[in-house]
Amino acid sequence: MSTTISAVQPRPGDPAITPELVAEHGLTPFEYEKLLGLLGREPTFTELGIVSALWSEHCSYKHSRPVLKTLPTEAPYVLQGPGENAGVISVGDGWAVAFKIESHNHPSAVEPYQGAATGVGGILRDVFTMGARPIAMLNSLRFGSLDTPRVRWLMAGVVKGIGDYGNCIGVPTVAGDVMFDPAYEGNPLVNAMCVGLMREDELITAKAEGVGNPILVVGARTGRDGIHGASFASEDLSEENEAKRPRVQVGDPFTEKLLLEASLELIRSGHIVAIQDMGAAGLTSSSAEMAERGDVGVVIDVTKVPVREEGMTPYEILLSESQERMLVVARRGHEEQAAAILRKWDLQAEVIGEVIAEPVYRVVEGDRVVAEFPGSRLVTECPQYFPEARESDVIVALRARDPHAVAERDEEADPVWTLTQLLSSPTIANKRWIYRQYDSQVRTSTVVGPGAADAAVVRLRGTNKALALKTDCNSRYVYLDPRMGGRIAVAEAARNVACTGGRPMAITNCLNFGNPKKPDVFFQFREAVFGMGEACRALGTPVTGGNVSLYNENPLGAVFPTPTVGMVGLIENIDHVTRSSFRTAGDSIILLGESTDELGASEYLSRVHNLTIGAVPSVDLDHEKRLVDALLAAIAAGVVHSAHDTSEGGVAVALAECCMGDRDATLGATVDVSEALVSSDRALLWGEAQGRVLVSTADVEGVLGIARAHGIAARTIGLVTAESRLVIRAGARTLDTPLAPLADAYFDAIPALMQRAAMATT
Amino acid sequence: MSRFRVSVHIVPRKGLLDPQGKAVSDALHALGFADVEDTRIGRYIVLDVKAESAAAAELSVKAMCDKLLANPVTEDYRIASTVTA
Amino acid sequence: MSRFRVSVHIVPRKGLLDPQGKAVSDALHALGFADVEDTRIGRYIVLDVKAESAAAAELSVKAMCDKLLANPVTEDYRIASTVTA
Amino acid sequence: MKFGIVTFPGSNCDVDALHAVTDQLGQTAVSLWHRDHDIQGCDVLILPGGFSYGDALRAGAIARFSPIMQEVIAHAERGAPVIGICNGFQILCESHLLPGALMRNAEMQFICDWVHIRTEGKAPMYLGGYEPSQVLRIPVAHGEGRFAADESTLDALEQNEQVVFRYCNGSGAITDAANCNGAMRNIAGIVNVNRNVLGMMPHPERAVESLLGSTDGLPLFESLLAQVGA
Ligand SMILES: Nc1ncnc2c1ncn2[C@@H]1O[C@H](COP(=O)(O)OP(=O)(O)O)[C@@H](O)[C@H]1O
Ligand SMILES: [Mg+2]
Repeated sequence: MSTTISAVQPRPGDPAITPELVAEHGLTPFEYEKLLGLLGREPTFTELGIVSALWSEHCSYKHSRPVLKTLPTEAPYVLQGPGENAGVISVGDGWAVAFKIESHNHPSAVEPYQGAATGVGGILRDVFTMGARPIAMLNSLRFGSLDTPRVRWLMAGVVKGIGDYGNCIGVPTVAGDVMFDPAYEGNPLVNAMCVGLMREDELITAKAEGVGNPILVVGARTGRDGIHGASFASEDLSEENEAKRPRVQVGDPFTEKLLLEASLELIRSGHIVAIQDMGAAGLTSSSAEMAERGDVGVVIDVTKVPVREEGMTPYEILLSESQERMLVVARRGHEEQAAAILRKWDLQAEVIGEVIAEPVYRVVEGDRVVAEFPGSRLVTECPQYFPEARESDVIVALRARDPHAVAERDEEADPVWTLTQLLSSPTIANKRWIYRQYDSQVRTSTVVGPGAADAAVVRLRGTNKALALKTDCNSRYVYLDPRMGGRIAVAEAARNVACTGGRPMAITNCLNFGNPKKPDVFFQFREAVFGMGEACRALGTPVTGGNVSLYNENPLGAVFPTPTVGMVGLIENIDHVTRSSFRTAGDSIILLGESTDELGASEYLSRVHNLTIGAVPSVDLDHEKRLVDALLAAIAAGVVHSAHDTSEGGVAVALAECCMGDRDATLGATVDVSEALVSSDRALLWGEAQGRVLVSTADVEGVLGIARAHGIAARTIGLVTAESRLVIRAGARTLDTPLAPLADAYFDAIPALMQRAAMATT
Repeated sequence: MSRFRVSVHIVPRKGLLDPQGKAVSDALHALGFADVEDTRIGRYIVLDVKAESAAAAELSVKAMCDKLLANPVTEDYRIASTVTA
Repeated sequence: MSRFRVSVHIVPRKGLLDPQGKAVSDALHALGFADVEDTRIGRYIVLDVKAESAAAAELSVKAMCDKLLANPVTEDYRIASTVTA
Repeated sequence: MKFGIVTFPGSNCDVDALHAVTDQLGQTAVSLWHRDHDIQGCDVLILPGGFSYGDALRAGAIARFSPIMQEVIAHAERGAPVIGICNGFQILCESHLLPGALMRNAEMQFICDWVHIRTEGKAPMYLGGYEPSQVLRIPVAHGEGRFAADESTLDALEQNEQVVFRYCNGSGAITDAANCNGAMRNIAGIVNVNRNVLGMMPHPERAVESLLGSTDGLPLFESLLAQVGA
């Protein structure tokens, strides 16, 4: 490639760089000064676009990085920590697992179907560009109340979008979590996680290397998709222009499937040195990040990029977010071999630039240099902010309210009524309406799919091992107490994984918050991350990567702070896989951990009293660690028939769930959950005290002995019965009901609400 | 009130990727239809509506398109014909 | 050779269950469009074709329909319009 | 016995089928690329599930024209076994190797679930290992699986005992409630007149290991081994 160096010049037709234009690009005067200092001159329009993308929150983490740096990232088995497309851990026998979670909240709020679909597409690419074959997907969703037609439309579209994309590409969607609260009314959250498998020696990183190596763009053509709205400020928004610029990207899972197969083949072939997904800010961020990681210069000629439409400017080509594209650095002289692999998969590849020795990031349009930045500082020089953090008085006051002072409703005289309310709360109710639309079995390795256990289990073919996977975050806790909520998100995910027999190994996180420039939001962010860090250290689960999504708010307020945890656990022996529902009549039911008088922040208060108040249950991280160890020891000893942790809805809901593995629940339970030191019957039934797991067993002594050895309180609370009936004694109260009406409430709640959803017509 | 048959064309918005159209174009080429230069795939909806007049029927169908039938973010629609049914 | 834009309607054969049409009818009723009596949903395909004449373009599109675009077991097709593009 | 599993662009159950016949049945299998013209001496051809060509237009519509399909058709015409599962069934119908068509599920949603199907009809090559009217528990995963054909075709299929699987409830009753996708006459799988070409929407290759929840798909492949010879 000819690299005749000329001075950077504005293109004819470029708008003049005015303070307004700078502001429309989201740069503060301070940031603009910094840019002038970096360049030593005024930027061109193209350069302004590049910097606005790279210094955006999404790409630069400018408000979050200092806080994120406090998270633990290391363990002997971590092969790749944060900073790459995905984290990677070793699972032994030469196998490694790559995984990452990412948000697509804002696009999904505008166009739920395509927004969610392209979110899945993006996270898949992050994983297979590490050299790993995607083997499982998870999704974490937050919506407003399903009583609202718009929310039903959003959920229908999001679920269909996730399903259609994952189903088509042939990666099973095996688990997830979903919660409903009016706090998400205007801002749904759509987080998708992908898990991939590879041989350790197949790991490849997105690091541009080797002066003279060609840079290729591979996959779909570049269109005007998703280009930053601000950039069009200089043109008037005639109807013609409006049509030119779709604000949403359309996903094409078929092309992605070809890209997946071709990428893995390319990586194995040895003809390439690096590969990276073109995600947010497309060509710009992928090329700048690759250059920065490799500490080399790059030159790119935008005229070589295959485009979908005529007359695209360098600015548009650089910032387009068209989907299903990759940037590849090939080995010099191997271009033809690389191209042959791509041709086999009907994919287009074009050499658009090369790695150069000179430390610059240069974009040319034929002979003309349209953008040039010195060194790799473009990415690293981004300003960092340490915003003010102050807790909101409103939340302090909510937390201080005493839940026990909330008067009972008359109907609560019968605890069956309350239990039915909770089981039909969409946050607790069975999620089959969602996961039935996901192919959870393709690849024939899903040992435990959605709904059957606290986490999904995916076997590692050719070994005796399996992965346990789950996403989690009770954001009501995080709202009322971000530090505690952050800890619990990790602890609950670990518990879920351990309940299936998996040792918690590492997490990826997706931090969904409001506007960080608001002190109360930044307080939530900082405290939640600190809480997660504490829990990760205590449980020995480092953070290998993640994603930050800020500004999830509208004029009515921010979403609940939602630091979603994606946990990966390792099941050493496939025989240890444990499910949540009761298995055998006559088994004893043991409660591991202790109940408390805590009732604050509960689903009970929210569902029955419409209140989000009270102290969040406290979590003892040392106890959580011992609980996980005890559970794993008991499972390995073969004495555990089922395990299910108590979470939203407390012990009563957890017991009901253990009885309702499927619709025609046949096994019941008779238990007494009273505890000497707990005075509130409500807390006994519905309280969400942490660190508790319900285990069923035929070997009571076996389980109790192991619990004792780990310093975990354990008590036999009752029996699994052959009668399809649930009887719970809690202090002065007795709940006694046949299971059938509970099953109706639990299984029909979401379908009944969604029946009213407008049908997606595509 | 009379009965009108209103038909609507709904097509992916210009500039948006149309993966289906692309796959079909490629397939047509592979089948030897070399002269096909572009294929776009949309939906064709025929509604039978009771209304006072053809104009009223069209107005009502337009409202349906805005509310449900067409996706305002990704699709354009056009009423193709209205006849008494 | 000129360029023609040929558009085609492909509709589910009469008598076959059309769940999509029914679902849309139901949704329209739920939205308050009580006057909708029937909804049928098909495909609308627009092809840009190079050909000697409009008639030749149509002939070629008919061949495409027979071969690929319509399923003879479940669908009927009709050329809706042909214009120079 | 040698199995050939055809991979079209967008196929995604090809590897599952491969594992089923190699790991679980101990047979040899090769994967056949859709552009190939050589079926490498395979005895049985499987068109696997997935989304060939992204299901553009109609599921299976474009895959039908892949070069390998000429060989598949020739293989079928020789009376040799051809199995289409899910997307493979859709391709076989589009190719007219089997009658009928597979339309959008009545519920309009993709369905991934465990269902029950009941064996019937006459197809010793595939049903030899089952009892008559045996009820199988087996997964489905499709968005366009509603079998449809005109009445006379349906009547002929039944008279000729070409319907081999129907959706049923756990006790084997053919009910509307058990008809997961709204298929005409609850049809889940059929064979051609010569009974060597099988198409079915449920996934037998996902039901060959108790670890994954069912082995009810195994006898289908075992029947083949017994009938066609190992
Ligand atoms: N969005 C979703 N996608 C797939 N599976 C889901 C989704 N939401 C929930 N599930 C599944 O439903 C079951 C119950 O989930 P959840 O209510 O989060 O459990 P818990 O309260 O024990 O954490 C799990 O198996 C989970 O994987
Ligand atoms: Mg749980």
